[in-house]
Amino acid sequence: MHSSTGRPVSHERWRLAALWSGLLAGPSVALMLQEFNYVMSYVACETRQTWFLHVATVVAVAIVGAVAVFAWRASDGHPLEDEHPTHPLEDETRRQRTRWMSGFGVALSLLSILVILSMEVPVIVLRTCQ
Amino acid sequence: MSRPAIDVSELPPLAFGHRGIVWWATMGVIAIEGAMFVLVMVTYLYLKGRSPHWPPGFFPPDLRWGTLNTIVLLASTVPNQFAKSAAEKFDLRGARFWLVVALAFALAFNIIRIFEFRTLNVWWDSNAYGSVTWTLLGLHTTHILTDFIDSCVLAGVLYFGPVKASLMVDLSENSLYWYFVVLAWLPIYALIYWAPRLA
Amino acid sequence: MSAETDQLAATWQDPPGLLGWFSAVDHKTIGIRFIVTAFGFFILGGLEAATMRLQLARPDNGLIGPDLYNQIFTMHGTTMMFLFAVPLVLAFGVYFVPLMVGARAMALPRLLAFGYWIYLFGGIFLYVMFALNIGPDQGWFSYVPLAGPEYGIGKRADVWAQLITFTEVSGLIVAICLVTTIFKLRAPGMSLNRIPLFVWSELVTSFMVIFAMPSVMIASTTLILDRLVGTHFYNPADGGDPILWQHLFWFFGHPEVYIIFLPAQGIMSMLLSTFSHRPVFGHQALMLSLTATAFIGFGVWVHHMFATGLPQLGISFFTAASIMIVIPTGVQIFCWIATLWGARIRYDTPMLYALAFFVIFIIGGLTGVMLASVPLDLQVHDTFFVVAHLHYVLIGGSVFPLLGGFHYWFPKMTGRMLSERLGKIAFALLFIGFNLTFFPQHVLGLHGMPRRVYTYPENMGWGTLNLLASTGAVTMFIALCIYLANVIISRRSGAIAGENPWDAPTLEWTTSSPPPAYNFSPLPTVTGTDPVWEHTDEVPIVVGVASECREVLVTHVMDAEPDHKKEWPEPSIWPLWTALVITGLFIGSIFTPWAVVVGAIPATFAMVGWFWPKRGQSPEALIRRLEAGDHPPLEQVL
Amino acid sequence: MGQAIQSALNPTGIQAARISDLYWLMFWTSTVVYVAVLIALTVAIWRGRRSDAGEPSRATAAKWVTAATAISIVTLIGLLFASVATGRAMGSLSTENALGIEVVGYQWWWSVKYKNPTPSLEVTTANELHVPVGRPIAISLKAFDVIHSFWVPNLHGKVDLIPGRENLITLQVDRAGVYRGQCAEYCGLQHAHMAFNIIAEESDAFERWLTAQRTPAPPPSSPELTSGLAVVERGPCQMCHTIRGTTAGGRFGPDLTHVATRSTLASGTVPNTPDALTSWIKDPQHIKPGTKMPSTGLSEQELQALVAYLQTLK
Repeated sequence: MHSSTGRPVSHERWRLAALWSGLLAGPSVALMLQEFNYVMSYVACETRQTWFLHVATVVAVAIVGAVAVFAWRASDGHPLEDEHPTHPLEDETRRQRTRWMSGFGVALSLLSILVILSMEVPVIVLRTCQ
Repeated sequence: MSRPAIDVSELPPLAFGHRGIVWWATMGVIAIEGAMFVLVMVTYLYLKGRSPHWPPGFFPPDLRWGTLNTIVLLASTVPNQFAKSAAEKFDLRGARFWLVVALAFALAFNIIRIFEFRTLNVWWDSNAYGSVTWTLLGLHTTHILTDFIDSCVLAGVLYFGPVKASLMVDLSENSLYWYFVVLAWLPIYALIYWAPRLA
Repeated sequence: MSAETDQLAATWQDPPGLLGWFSAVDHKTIGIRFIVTAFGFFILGGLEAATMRLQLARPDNGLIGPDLYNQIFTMHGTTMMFLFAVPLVLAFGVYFVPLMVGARAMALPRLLAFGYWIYLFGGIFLYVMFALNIGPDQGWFSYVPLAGPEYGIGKRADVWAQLITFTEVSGLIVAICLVTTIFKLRAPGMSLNRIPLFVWSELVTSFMVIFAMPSVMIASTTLILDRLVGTHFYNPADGGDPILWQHLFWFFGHPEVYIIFLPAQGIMSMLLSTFSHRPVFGHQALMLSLTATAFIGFGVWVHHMFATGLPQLGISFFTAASIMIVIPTGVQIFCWIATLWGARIRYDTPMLYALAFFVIFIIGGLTGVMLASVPLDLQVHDTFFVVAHLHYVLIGGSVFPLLGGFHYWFPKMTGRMLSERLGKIAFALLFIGFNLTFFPQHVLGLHGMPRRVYTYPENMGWGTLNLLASTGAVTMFIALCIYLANVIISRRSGAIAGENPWDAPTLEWTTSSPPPAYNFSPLPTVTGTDPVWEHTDEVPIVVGVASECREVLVTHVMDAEPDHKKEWPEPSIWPLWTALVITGLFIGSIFTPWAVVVGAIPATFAMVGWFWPKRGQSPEALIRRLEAGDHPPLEQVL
Repeated sequence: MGQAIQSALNPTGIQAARISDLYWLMFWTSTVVYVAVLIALTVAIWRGRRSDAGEPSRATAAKWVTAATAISIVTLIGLLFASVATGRAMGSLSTENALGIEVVGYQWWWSVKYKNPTPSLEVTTANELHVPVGRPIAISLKAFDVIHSFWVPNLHGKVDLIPGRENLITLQVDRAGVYRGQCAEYCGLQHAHMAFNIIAEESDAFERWLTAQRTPAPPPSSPELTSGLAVVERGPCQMCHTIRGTTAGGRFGPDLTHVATRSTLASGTVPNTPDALTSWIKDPQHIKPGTKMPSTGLSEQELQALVAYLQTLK
């Protein structure tokens, strides 16, 4: 399936992936980090070390940050022309929706980064076994 | 009638995959059941984490039947795939043939499952390890049985009617659900059969 | 046009007669049933609350003994959570989502009908058991081992566990129907970004249901297994752990709060926008807030378990998430204030409920921050402070908007307006009564009064504030009676509403009140978030959907371009039969595990009856047709 | 609120004081936020009454919403820090030289054991803790049947007693006095009547008390008291209760060796007076419906002798 603009479909797939991961990845990573931290807090107490918790935070921020950039960049470029043109307003609709998803992804990722960083606070302040 | 209009009279009456309604309903069920599988698996790991020995005081389940069943289940995806693509090509003859083959696999799987239960080497009321192992296997069996019955009904309709072309969508999504049950089995298999050995 | 609407009405109407009544699949019919049933349980739960408040009105009171009191507070919590709040927030979705997205019907209508029957039967089952003095008495949270085989005597805990199964099955089904409807049946042009906020809130709520409720299903199932067949999930003597229960329960239990809360936020946006007659400020920010809350809502459950002695570092991650979840809620409130800024507001009753939200809910939100803190929670956890907090959140944050929403949508559902006079009296009494009831409970909790006590000694000095709270409860009760009277009176003799009595912006107000069985004719398209306010005449309509059979336009997920037209299921009695059989299975399984095996046989038959096609052609005929190429071209279908 | 002997807002120990400080910080922050939001709402509505007030531009509104959000984020992170820092401070109470006590929760009473490396010096009592002022106390918490929660608001937050687990609460009393605690986790029928007292006294008074508790029950000194003891030893009492120095060694009910020194009966349900004791033994189900203590069906004479004997257990 090729679009009439000649833009390869694979590019379009990437854009879709970027937009959807913007919607889903940030908070999912934050939640996964939380479960990881929770489980590893037992290890932290046993070994009296917390470096892996810091590393996890950095990795999580990096992933979500990358997703944010990814989503941000998906907002530019022109949408595909419709395969079944039935609606005169569809082009504008698509453009708006793409921008919206992109902005949504960026904002949600930023909020997720905030949540991730907030979970660093106890690691810094608390002792390993309390 | 001066308002502009979008004429949809030429649109097709059905669609496969994520364009269709049935696909979304199936995905909804898969999400729910998937969450349940994950939660029972987490429960397994939680209880394992609280026990100094695993399995506590029992031999691990015998590998033989479980592994055989894993192979049967993986092999069953082949007839399911044929059934799915036949359905999507509106090849009703092919679809029902492959559905019956898939059913044969499912039946074999269910029979072997009985042996699996018998070689778990623990009862559900022995201790928490037994409870969660039985529940995990039981939950998966329920899904296999449900989908088996579901497929039987579908086969019955395909052979005895009345039928409509939209049935092909149901058939296609039925295979999708089967893939889910197969995929879900792999981590469950790893937990039931290998977690007690590696611990 | 008229011939077409007649035809449409004939096609889409639920069948007549008693059998027809039981076969109904119209989402509006089912929605009303859900709403009425949920309010019915609200009355029962309210009566239970009133009884508790009477018992606590003075110290050492002997009105009801501990056994009945414990059953009543368990019934109150269980009823309000599982039989009132969740069904009601989803019920509004069932009725209004298809209308707000401009669809002709709801997706999976028979499944929806089944979901209703299961909910109804589950609720009846609980109350019959309660009447037989087998009502659950271990709290709506059912902690083991108190609810376990050793200490949960009789069948009481089993009744609770099976009620959970009923309501979760129902909730999950409705969630699937809503998600599918919202993703696939939106009017052309309603791309994701133009989804009305109430619909969006129902969407994220449905996803929360899908991922949260399995947890309590697993919890209640394993509980019943422990009780019935001797498994040891929660028995510490044999490798089980009572804390496991708390994890599973609260992994559901806290998202549950947001399941109740988020749709009410959707209603808030609708109300504020309509009565200030402006598009809501920050549509995207509000969607974002709903979504973020739904996600983070899955990362806060351990804050119910701070006192269990888990390591402080581990539980503090949940403090962090519980505090951060305030941000999206804050953004919502700021956007709403910006919406109201300088607007010409009409103070009709629904708007009063919306404004009361700010006054009440924000207190609940702020005490929520306190509860998120581990040290502070250790003091106030399981005290009346928490009782106050949760009622400020759930009543202020959810029930007030829901009651306002009911006021707002009543004309759409019935064609008649509710009385403004009675409505405002009820509102004022409810507002005063609510604060009178629950504000003192903050103080009581800080001064050491624990929850779930059936009485307290006089020398503790808790008497005055408790009496005040009980007075407030009576006031609330009177207020709700007036509200109910208003509904009954106005249903018969209220002013005729017309299509759009509030001049509201969303699609449900473009069809008649009450809407016809087919919802819209012609089917609408949209170009923005507030279609009524956006030059309706230039926006195209949809033509070419059949009126002589149940044909529904299915659209794409993201931009809602028309995709195909699917034939919709006819009304059917089979969902009812299936629900009856499954009800028998669930109830029987309390007494013997064999009920599951035996019950599975009629259940299978019922489902075969349900799914077996009633019309069509013989397989051989279809094969001939298909081989002759008489099917939609493949490139259109795939 | 009475004498505030069960109040989180009247802290008399360092742990409760820290929590109380955090509470007031959050309380005042919340008050400011609440007032600010309601003022903003009022102004928003008020402006609509003026005819010249139009809709603010999207940009202006967005600016204000962003600013409010930023302030919220900063405030919330500040509160998060305050909360976690309080948690850290509370964990810093040293348990060296701490008094070790073990509390076991039963439906619906508390067993209290003063630990000692020498088993014969251990002391078991019920529903009443005596503690020295100014010395850390480490209480290990266990449950016999269902989950309970140990809570003395004047001294600390609550910690659960969970079957199959052992929890620890460390606290310190800084002001002598009698404080009341109560089970805070719903534990069945008589959850409402599962209270206890903590009596904080200077350390020499505490040591005197502890020494006295170590002695076995005094032998009966009159025929009536002897028959009272006989009721204990031959009747149903000894199946559940222990009285050190007698043959009564039951484990399911409170230790009664020094029951007469305690101020309440039935876990804080009634004051410990001879009359209350009599009616409690006669018909416990009337005073505390559902209690595990059965009605014993003693004759009036036996009852009198028993109560007289129990009064001597000082």
